[in-house]
Parts: sequence; C-alpha cells; structure tokens
Amino acid sequence: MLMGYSFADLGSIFAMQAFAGLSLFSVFLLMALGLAIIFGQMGVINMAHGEFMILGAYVTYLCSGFFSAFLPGLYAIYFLVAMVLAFVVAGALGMAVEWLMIRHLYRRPLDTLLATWGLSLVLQQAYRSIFGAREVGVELPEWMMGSTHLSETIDIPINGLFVMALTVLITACVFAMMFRSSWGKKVRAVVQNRTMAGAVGIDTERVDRYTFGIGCGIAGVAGSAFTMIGSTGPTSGQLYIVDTFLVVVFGGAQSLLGTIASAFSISQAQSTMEFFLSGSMAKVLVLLGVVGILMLRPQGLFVIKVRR
Amino acid sequence: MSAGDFSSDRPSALRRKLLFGMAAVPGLALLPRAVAAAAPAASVNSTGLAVTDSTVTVGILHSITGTMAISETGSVEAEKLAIAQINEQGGVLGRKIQVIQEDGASDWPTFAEKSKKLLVNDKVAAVFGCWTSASRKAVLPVFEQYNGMLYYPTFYEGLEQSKNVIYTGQEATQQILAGLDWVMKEKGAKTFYLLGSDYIWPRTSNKIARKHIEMHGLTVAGEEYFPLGNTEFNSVINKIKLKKPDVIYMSVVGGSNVAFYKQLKAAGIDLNKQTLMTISVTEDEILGIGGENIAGAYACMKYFQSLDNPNNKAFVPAFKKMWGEKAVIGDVTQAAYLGPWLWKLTVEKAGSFDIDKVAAASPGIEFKGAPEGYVRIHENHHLWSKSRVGRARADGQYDLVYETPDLMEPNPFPKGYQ
Amino acid sequence: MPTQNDFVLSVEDLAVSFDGFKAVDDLTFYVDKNEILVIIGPNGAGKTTVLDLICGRTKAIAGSIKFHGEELTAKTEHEIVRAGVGRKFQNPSIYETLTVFENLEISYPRGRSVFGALFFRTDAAVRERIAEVAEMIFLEDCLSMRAEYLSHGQKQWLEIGMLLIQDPDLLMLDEPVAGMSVGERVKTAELLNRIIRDRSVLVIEHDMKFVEDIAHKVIVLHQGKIISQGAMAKVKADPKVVEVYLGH
Amino acid sequence: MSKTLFASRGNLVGLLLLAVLLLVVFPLVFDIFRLNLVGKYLTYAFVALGLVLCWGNAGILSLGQGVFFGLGGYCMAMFLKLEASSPENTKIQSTPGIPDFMDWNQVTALPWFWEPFHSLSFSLVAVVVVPALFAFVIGLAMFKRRVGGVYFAIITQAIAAILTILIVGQQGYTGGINGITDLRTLKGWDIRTDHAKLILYFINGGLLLGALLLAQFVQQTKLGRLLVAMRDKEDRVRFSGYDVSSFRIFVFCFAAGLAAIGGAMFTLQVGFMSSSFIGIVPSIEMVIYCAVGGRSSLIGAVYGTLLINFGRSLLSESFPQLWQFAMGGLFIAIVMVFPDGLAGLYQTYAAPLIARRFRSGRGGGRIAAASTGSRVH
Repeated sequence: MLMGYSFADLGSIFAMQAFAGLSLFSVFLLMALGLAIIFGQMGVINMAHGEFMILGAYVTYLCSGFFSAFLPGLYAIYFLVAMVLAFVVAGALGMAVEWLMIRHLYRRPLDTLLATWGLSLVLQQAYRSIFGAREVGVELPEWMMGSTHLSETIDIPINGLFVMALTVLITACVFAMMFRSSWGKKVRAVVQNRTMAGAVGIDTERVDRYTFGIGCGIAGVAGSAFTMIGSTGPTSGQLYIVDTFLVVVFGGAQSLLGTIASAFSISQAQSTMEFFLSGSMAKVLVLLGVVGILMLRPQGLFVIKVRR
Repeated sequence: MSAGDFSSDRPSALRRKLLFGMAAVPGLALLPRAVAAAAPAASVNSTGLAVTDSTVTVGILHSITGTMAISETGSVEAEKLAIAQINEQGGVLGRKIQVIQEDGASDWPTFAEKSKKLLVNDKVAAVFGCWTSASRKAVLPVFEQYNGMLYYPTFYEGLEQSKNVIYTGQEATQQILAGLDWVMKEKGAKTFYLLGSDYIWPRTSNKIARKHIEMHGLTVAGEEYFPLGNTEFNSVINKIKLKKPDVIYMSVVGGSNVAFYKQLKAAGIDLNKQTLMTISVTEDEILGIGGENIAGAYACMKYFQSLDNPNNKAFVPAFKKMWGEKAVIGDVTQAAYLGPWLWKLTVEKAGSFDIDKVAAASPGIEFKGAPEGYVRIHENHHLWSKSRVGRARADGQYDLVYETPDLMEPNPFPKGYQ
Repeated sequence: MPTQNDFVLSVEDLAVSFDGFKAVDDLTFYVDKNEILVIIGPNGAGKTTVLDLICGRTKAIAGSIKFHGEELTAKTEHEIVRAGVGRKFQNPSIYETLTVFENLEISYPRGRSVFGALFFRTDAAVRERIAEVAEMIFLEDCLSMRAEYLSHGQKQWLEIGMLLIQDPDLLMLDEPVAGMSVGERVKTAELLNRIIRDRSVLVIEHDMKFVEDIAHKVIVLHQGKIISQGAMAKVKADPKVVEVYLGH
Repeated sequence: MSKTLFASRGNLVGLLLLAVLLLVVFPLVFDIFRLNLVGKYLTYAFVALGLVLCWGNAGILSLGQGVFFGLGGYCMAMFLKLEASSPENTKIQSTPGIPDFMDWNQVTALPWFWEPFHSLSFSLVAVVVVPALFAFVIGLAMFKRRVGGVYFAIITQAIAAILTILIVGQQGYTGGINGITDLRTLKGWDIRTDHAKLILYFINGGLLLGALLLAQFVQQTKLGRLLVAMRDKEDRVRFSGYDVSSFRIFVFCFAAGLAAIGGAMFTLQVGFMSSSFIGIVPSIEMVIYCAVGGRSSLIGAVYGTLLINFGRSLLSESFPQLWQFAMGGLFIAIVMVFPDGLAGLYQTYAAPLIARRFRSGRGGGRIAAASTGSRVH
C-alpha cells in the first residue's frame, strides 16, 4: 500500500483521511444524538428515527424551492432557515407522536419498537404519496459547495466543515441542556424514577413530550444537514437506522459521552478500513467488531456502575 | 458537435402528435387492423389468454412501494404512455389493451408471486416489468414454466437468454465497450478506477470493462464495491486522489449515487478536469443528485432525453403531457416505452397473441418509431441498438457527444469477456 | 486468620465498591450450623449488598466467601443455589400469574437442566413434598389460588416456601416480616425456629422486636463495616450501635 | 382436569380445527395457484411459532429471525441447485457442473462448503442444524453475558445487516442479491408441477401442524413455564437454581430451527431462495405476524400470519399504496389497541360465547383454543 507514493502524497493522504474520518464522525454523531436522547435517556426505541431525519431533508427541499421562487435574494442563507424549520417541524411531529403513541408505551420498550416501525412505514408511504417515489435533489447555495484548497492534494470540503461545526454546536447545546439546565435535571429525574419525579412535582408528561420532541427535532436537523452529502427519498431514512442504533448502544445507551466516544471509534475504524479494504468488507468488519465488543461488554463502552 | 447531426431529417415526423410512431410504419399498422376486425378471438388466441373480441389484457409488474420504487416509477409511466398511444391508434389486432398492474414491492419473492398471478390467474398476453436483475431472475422460471412473455427494460449484465423474455435494454457489452473505446481514443485514457455497488450487475459490468481495458494493454488502478445504500465515499475519493486515474468508471446505483457525486464535488474534484464515466446514472438519477453536482461527467447508454431526432421530439412532449412538465426520461424509461410497441408489432406480424407465435415472430421485428432512433430484435431476443456517450449538463440533461455509427449487436454471452 | 471449615458459611475480608464508593469493606463473619444470624443496620449500611455478594449477584473485589469450605466467589448464581444457598428478596418475588401450587412446583429442585425441565413430570413425590412445604408456610388451603391474590405476608411465606422446597443448607432472608401483621410476624418467627433444625438462616431485618425473637447472633453493619456483633442483649448495649442506629 | 402429553383439551380442539382448515378446507376452496400462495404464507408461520416461544413466552425479541429462515432456505436451495446444475444442464458454461452464478463470477470449482450438499440427507440435517448452531453461537455469546431486551433486539438486527452484506457481497459463492434461483427437481422429482405443489403443500401443512404440536408440548412443560417465569421474574428463577441463560439459548435455537424448516419449505414451494429474507424488514414483519396472533398464542400466530399475508395479497392487488399505510397502521394498532392480538379478541369475545353454548349443550366443555400462556389444568 505504501509503495509507489511519495512522502508528500502520504502526508496529504493522511491529512485527507483524518478529515474523512472526522467528517464521518460528525455524521454519525449527528445521526445518533437525537436517538441518544430518545433511546438513551427515555428508553424509547424509535425505529422511525430515520424517517424523522428524512422529514428534515424534505423540509430543506421545500425551503430551497420556496426561496428560489420567492426570495432569490436570500437564497444564500436559505439553508440556515431550513435547518431551523426542520427542527421545528420534526420536533412538532415528534411531540404529536409522543402524545398519541409513545406515552402509552413507556412500560413496554419492545412495543415502542414495533409501533414506531409501523410509524416509519406510514411516514415512508406518506412521503411517497406527497413527494413522489423518486429522489428529490436539494440544491445548495454556491458557497456551501466546493472546497478550500489547502495544497496541491489537500482539499477540505466546505460542507464537511459545516457539518462538523453544526455537530459541535448541537452537541454543546445538548450537553448544556442535559447537564447545565434545570430542564436536564428534570429529564434525568424522570428517566431514573418516573413515579418519584412525578411525586416531587415534576410534570413528567410535559418533560417526556418535550424530550421526545427535541430528540426528533435534532433528527430533523441532522436530516437537513445530510442533504449536503446524501440522498433524499422516501426510503432513504432506512439506511441510517442500523448504524444509528449501533452507535448509541455501543456507547452505552445512557451515556451521552459514550455516544460521542462510540461515534468516534466506529467512524475512525470504518474510514481507516475503507482506505485499506473494499467498501463492503470494511463495513462488514466494522459491524462485526462492534457486535463482538458488545457481546463482551454488553453495557457498551461507557456505563455507570450501579448498586443493585 | 450537435446531436442533430445524427438524426435522419424526415420532416413529416416533426409533428407533435401522440400518434407519432406509426408514421414510420403505416403498412404494418393498418393491414392487421383490417384483418383483426374480422378475426374472432379464438383464431388469434389458441391458448386461452385473456383476449376477447375487443380487448386484450396485459400486465405491468414493477415496484411501486419499497426502495426500488425510486427507479421503477419511470418505467411504469413509459409503459402506460405506450399503451395509451397504442389504444388511441386502435389497439393491437383491433383490440384495446387493458392493463393489470401489480406491485413487486421491491421484494423478489413478491415479484415471483405476482408474475405467477398475472400469468396463471389473469392469463395476460404479455407482461411489461421488472427492473433489477434479482427480480428478473426470480420471475424467469415462472415465465418459462407458464409460458408467458416478459418485456424487460433495464440495461443489465447479460449472461441470459430466454424464449420468454425480450430484453429492451442493453446487455453489458453493448453498453460498455463502445464507451470505453471512445474514452480511450478521445481522452487518451490509460488508467481506470472501477467503482460499483456490490451486486451482480456492477460486478459483471466491471469484469467486462476490466477485460476490455486490459486487452488494450491499459491499467485498472483500482476496483471497489460498496454495499447497496452506502452513503460514505470519502475514503475512496481520497484513494482516487492518490492514484489519479485517467477515468473513474462508475456503476454505483440508487441513493449511493447522490452521496457519491455530492461528496466528490465537495472534495474538490472537478468533473471538467477529471474524466468520469458512468453507466448507471440516467436523467432520473440526476434528479436526486442535482445537475450541478454531476455536470461534466460522461454517461454511456443508448438513450438520452436530449436526443435530437423526430421520434424523440414527439416522444418527450407526449411523455410530459401525460406525466407533467417536470418529468424526466432516462435510458430505462425509454427502453420500457419500447416494450408495448415491440409487442404490438410482433403480435401483428404473427397475427396471433399466442406466446409461442409471438416468441417465434420476435426476431427481426423493427421499431422505427423508437425514441432512441431505430431498434430491431435480434435472434437472441435482445435489441440491436446504438451506443451513445453523453455529457451531463448542470440542468440535469445530457449532451450527446458520441454515438456509434452502426447498431451494436447484442451479445449476452460474450466470448473472451467471461 | 485461618479459615474455619466447620462453619456453614465463612465470609472473610470481603470488599466491594461501586465507582469508588466502598459499599462493603473488609467484612468478616461466620454462620454456624443451626444458627439464625441477623444483620441489622441503618439504611445504606450494605446489608443487602452482603446478601448479593454471597449469592453471586454482585462480584466482590476482594475477600472470600466459603460455604461448607467451598469458595463461592467464583461461582455463578445458579451454582451457588445448587450448592445449597437460598435467597429471598426484599420485595416478595413470586410468579404472580401462577397458583401457589405451581409456584412451589416450579421451584422443586428436579429438572433444573434444559432437558430435565422439558421432561419433568409432576409425580407423587413432588405433590407430597409440595403439600409438606405448603403446610409449613401456612398456605395448605391456598394451593390452587393464584399467587397475586395472596396477602403481602402470605407472599413472603410463599417465597420462603419456594426456598424451603429446595432444602437449602443456608437460607438468606431479606426483611422477611416487612409488611406483616403482628399475628403473621409471630407465625413467621415460629416458622424460622422450626426450620432452623436442619439448616442455618441469615436474616436482614429492621423490626427489632422480631430480631429479638429469633436472633441467635446479631451483626450491626454501618457504612459497610461491622461495628458490633454478638448476642442481641450485648449489641443493644453497645454505645456505638446506639449512636448510629438504635438511638434514632 | 383434562391434560394430555402435548396439549390441553382446549388446545387440541383448536389444533384440530386448524388442521381441518389447512388440510381440508383450503385445498377444496382454493385453486392450485392460491393454494401454493397459502403454502408460502404457512412457511412464515413456522417463524411466527418460534417467535411465540421466544418472544411471547420468554420475552426475547429477535429481529433477526429472517436470518434463520434464510439459512434454512439456503441449505435446501444449495442441494436443489446442485441437482439442477448437472454437467448436462450446464454444458454451455465455461465450467460445466457448477451452479450458473458461480460460472458468471469466474468461480471454476465448487467451493468446499458446497460439496456436502450433494447429499440430500446431509442437506436435510443441515437445514435445521446450521441455523440452530448459528443461533447457539449467538445465544451463547449474548445470554451468558445477560444481553437481553432491547439490546438483544438491536444486536440481532445488526447481525442480519452483516449477513446481508456478506451474502450479497460474496455472490460467487452465494448467488448474491439474486439468491439461488431456477431450482427444478428434488431427486428427479419435478417440484414445479402443479401436482408437486399440491403434495408439497400437504407436506408443509403437516410439518406445520407437527411443529405446532411440538411447540405446544414445549409450552406445556416445566420448561415452558420457566420461560414465562424468567421473562417476568428473572432473578427469582436464577435464585431458584436455574441457569437462565441455557434456557434462553435453548428456546432461541428452537425458534431458529423452526424458522429454518419454514425456510426450507419456502425454497421447495417457491422454487428459489432470495437473499432479501436475510434482512431487517422481513424479520420485523415476521414479528408482527406473531403479534397479530397474540404473542403467546401458538395457534394465534398461524392465523395472524395467514391474515396479514392474505390482506397483503388482496390489498396490494387493488391498492398497493394503501397496503403500506395499512401495514404501518396495523403495527401501531396491534401495539396500542390490541396487544393480545387475535387470541385476545377470541378470549374476550368469542370464547365466552362458545363456552356458554357448550355449557348449555352438554356442559363443562372448556375451550381455550388460543390460550394466552396461562396454563389450563
């Protein structure tokens, strides 16, 4: 592998691969954050997570159409508006779903899995009926495409940087919300002991609904961001679900820090292996590795040891 | 070079009518109709197909739900258009075509089940359908066992030939070889990097491409496959940057394409400088990819929506009239459009709907109204067709840059490439 | 300190910590044959953790637990049970949807392997033993009742019965009389005194009256350490104990 | 109270009714095309039966049952494919005598793991043993480490994803995404004829009833009750001296074996095996068959499977778009409104009615065709 390349080549490749790994990391983390809140903190298995992401993507698509038709002057910044809208729309749908469905199922986690799978089928068909079976192309403002040219062989994609920045921002927000605000305390209290939290005056239903909504909203933002690197179609959401769950579970479901660590390790492993092996084999090996480690360490990488 | 140079200039065919195709074959169309008006069902249908004195029933079998619906929608639309046009002209042997549409649901066993239903229960005279190789492989034994007729529209890997199937798309050598020759000659390409989705069509296509490249003493710098639905291509793009191949040769399918081209562009690879040739991205896929992300790439297939010939100039507006101004037409969609027409022509030549007679009459059937120009059915049930190279524009269309002077012979079992 | 092999249970230098918090620290005690040993102490003293350690639910970081001279720390839970250690939980843990009879039947120590269970038949010997145990736990009239309809105290007895049917050498009871009426408490004391003839019992209890009734020996646990042990009378008089526990 | 070795009397009545429906009514009512379809549906019922024990009773939700269905089907298909690939049939290939897809992928000799599948008896054993063994390995690794519930579901899902990529990627050895197609004869007997399909339908029906009986037997034993017990009170069972993990491994393997038989029968009746079963979507769909039936009701699972598949066939013939909404809605409704599925409906509405009839008729007859896990003495 190393033969035939000059040191300059190797250096720049190393830099590029590192960047590829990092951008994969931010993609994984962005996918997983919403789920980490919903699954890790609330214990709800949301199989429709991918569909919430695609909802964000469709919102972005609609926004792009709207701005180019009515506000062409502001087209350059439409993406920022779209992301906010994606958060709001996906979050609102999430809250509706929580109210109609999830709140009746907190004691039956495996049932939430089935019900949300049903929801994902319904959403897929709804997308297909509304937007057509074909994929839609989401156009990006010119400044977001392209790359900064650092040297002869090193190009840093701008949208990659954008996704990274977004990931950092959202992660920071989530952490601030969960660990620095009274809201986060309430969420954690409800997660640990629903009855007790209710008894001390926390409106658990409200906490649940908003937490679920925020998780879905983050999924929506992720979906919106992914229009820069992936496809938007009725079934595109399904592509993400296995990866997303593995990231969350691998990290130790209850630990947000674990989610970050696991997104990092899985993405680095994958992008390194992809470089040395064919794409298919790399994927298989990474998944096998994750499953293998989970078998040895079922609680995931990070886990709080509790006294039983 | 303009695509118009290649078209024949028959002025009459410029008229924008639904009935454009028949202008080219008036004799064929009129004569059997006169016959059919007198012919009772029994005489044109000796095997109990769903044919009455005024109607004939056919099946359409594509995925309209599930992951493949993305690709197959265009085929359904084209087939329905062709059938509507044929009916408007008086149908087949004087009988209006009725359609039973079934959903394969992107699931191969479902395709088998539905094809059996169409043949055994509905007794359809022909089926227009399937898209992926897997669905075709699943239904093939059914068509052979129950003696049905399938018109299969997709470009595919070859290695197959059946009495019961007419392949209206190109088999691999037809699609690949001319394009490779062109890129070698025109671009002086010496090294190639082959990328594909991990299943039979890309692997077989790349196998043929590799043999052809190596036969010319040139180099394959890399060959890689990605799971279907893969959306991460940054690592391989880095490898491409490192190896600097003259040509990136692509057979990645589905949503992965969107991810690939967006990431390629973001990585600063300019397709106006880096030659990329795809055999899997039609105008349909560009809708999802976004024209600005793929502009400059070359595609190698037999049909582009922008083809400048009278047939196509009637076909495209007709398609848009039926399915909306925004509709786009890709290679497979056009090939799907050929199916009902070829079937009509064959039935009328055979003077019967009987499958055996239709199968026997198929070789030699020519369709002069084909949007791609002209096609003829070969003895092996594939089509003689031209191979074309187009260059993607930012608006999602291709500019024709090359087409083979002659029709290419279909060769599903190519010697020396296996 | 030499290991005393003639004890039923010897716990020596036992320690465990959760994220740095030492729940049990350097614990040593012994249970003799036919002895009822009661562990008392304030909430969070590590009482339940001690039972968890003995029955294998929690793994110790140091020390040894020997049962009839056999090391338990390396064994899995079911192996420890099969060696003869029975454990009752703080909240009665019974199969609510099954009848009392079925609860006892399922606990019967035959057919414990997969295929054993597949071909287990409820024969006369089983029925006889179930009747015997049911009488011991005052439930002989409730055999066909679904367990969820039993009173809280009866559920506690049933769980004890489910252990007794396995004839363990050491019975560990976590708060056996919690939620019981005075009458039930008296009967439970009677039950324990009866079954002690064949085995040893380790009890965790808060109810001092009950402890005085049954305890042969008492250990007072505080912050994972033994602060006093011996006969109830002696322990009660210990000023350290009064300070941390009884004085409240 | 009436109780036989295999089932309570009520269950026996239910079983008998089902047998009549499958072996008498369906063959009389349906033409061979529909009957073959029913046969195909019934192969999924094997999976649903396994899920009743595994999920309904033992509380282990596997989202990878399609893997075992597929593996069983592949084992059968490998034998049939080898028989279909005799040197005479494949003489146009560059290497005659090997399956066509190998030839297309430049495989020039039969891989070693295909060799034993020349033997029918080996293949039949492999149909059950290979998937069960695979389940054993997974179960051993997971249950010994106490992975359960949600985590188990997600990991089985990941395993399904891995296997799909592997099978599709290794197409030279597996047939890739196309699966193993164009199967023709079983020891010279043409399985594609209507007559063969009829016979295969009855074999399939018989096997399913056998599997049902076996599963009922398991449900009735102490092991069956222990499974339920360890679902609800895992620690109590563990501290009653049972090795919980070994019971779970057993029931997981048992369910895998059942699914595999279904897969093999699928291959025989449909004539090919598709890689699409070894994926997440079919695996989750099979869970819903079981849920519609009522999770812990074996007979309910068979009815649930039939109901959904009939529904799909009918609806998708006329309203394909609607079908996906209906399927999604069904998932939600089953969970939210009818968690006990068909069996629950039967118990609540039909059973009391029937019981009243019976009592007035001859008194005392007790019907519990769809027992929901609680045992009838």
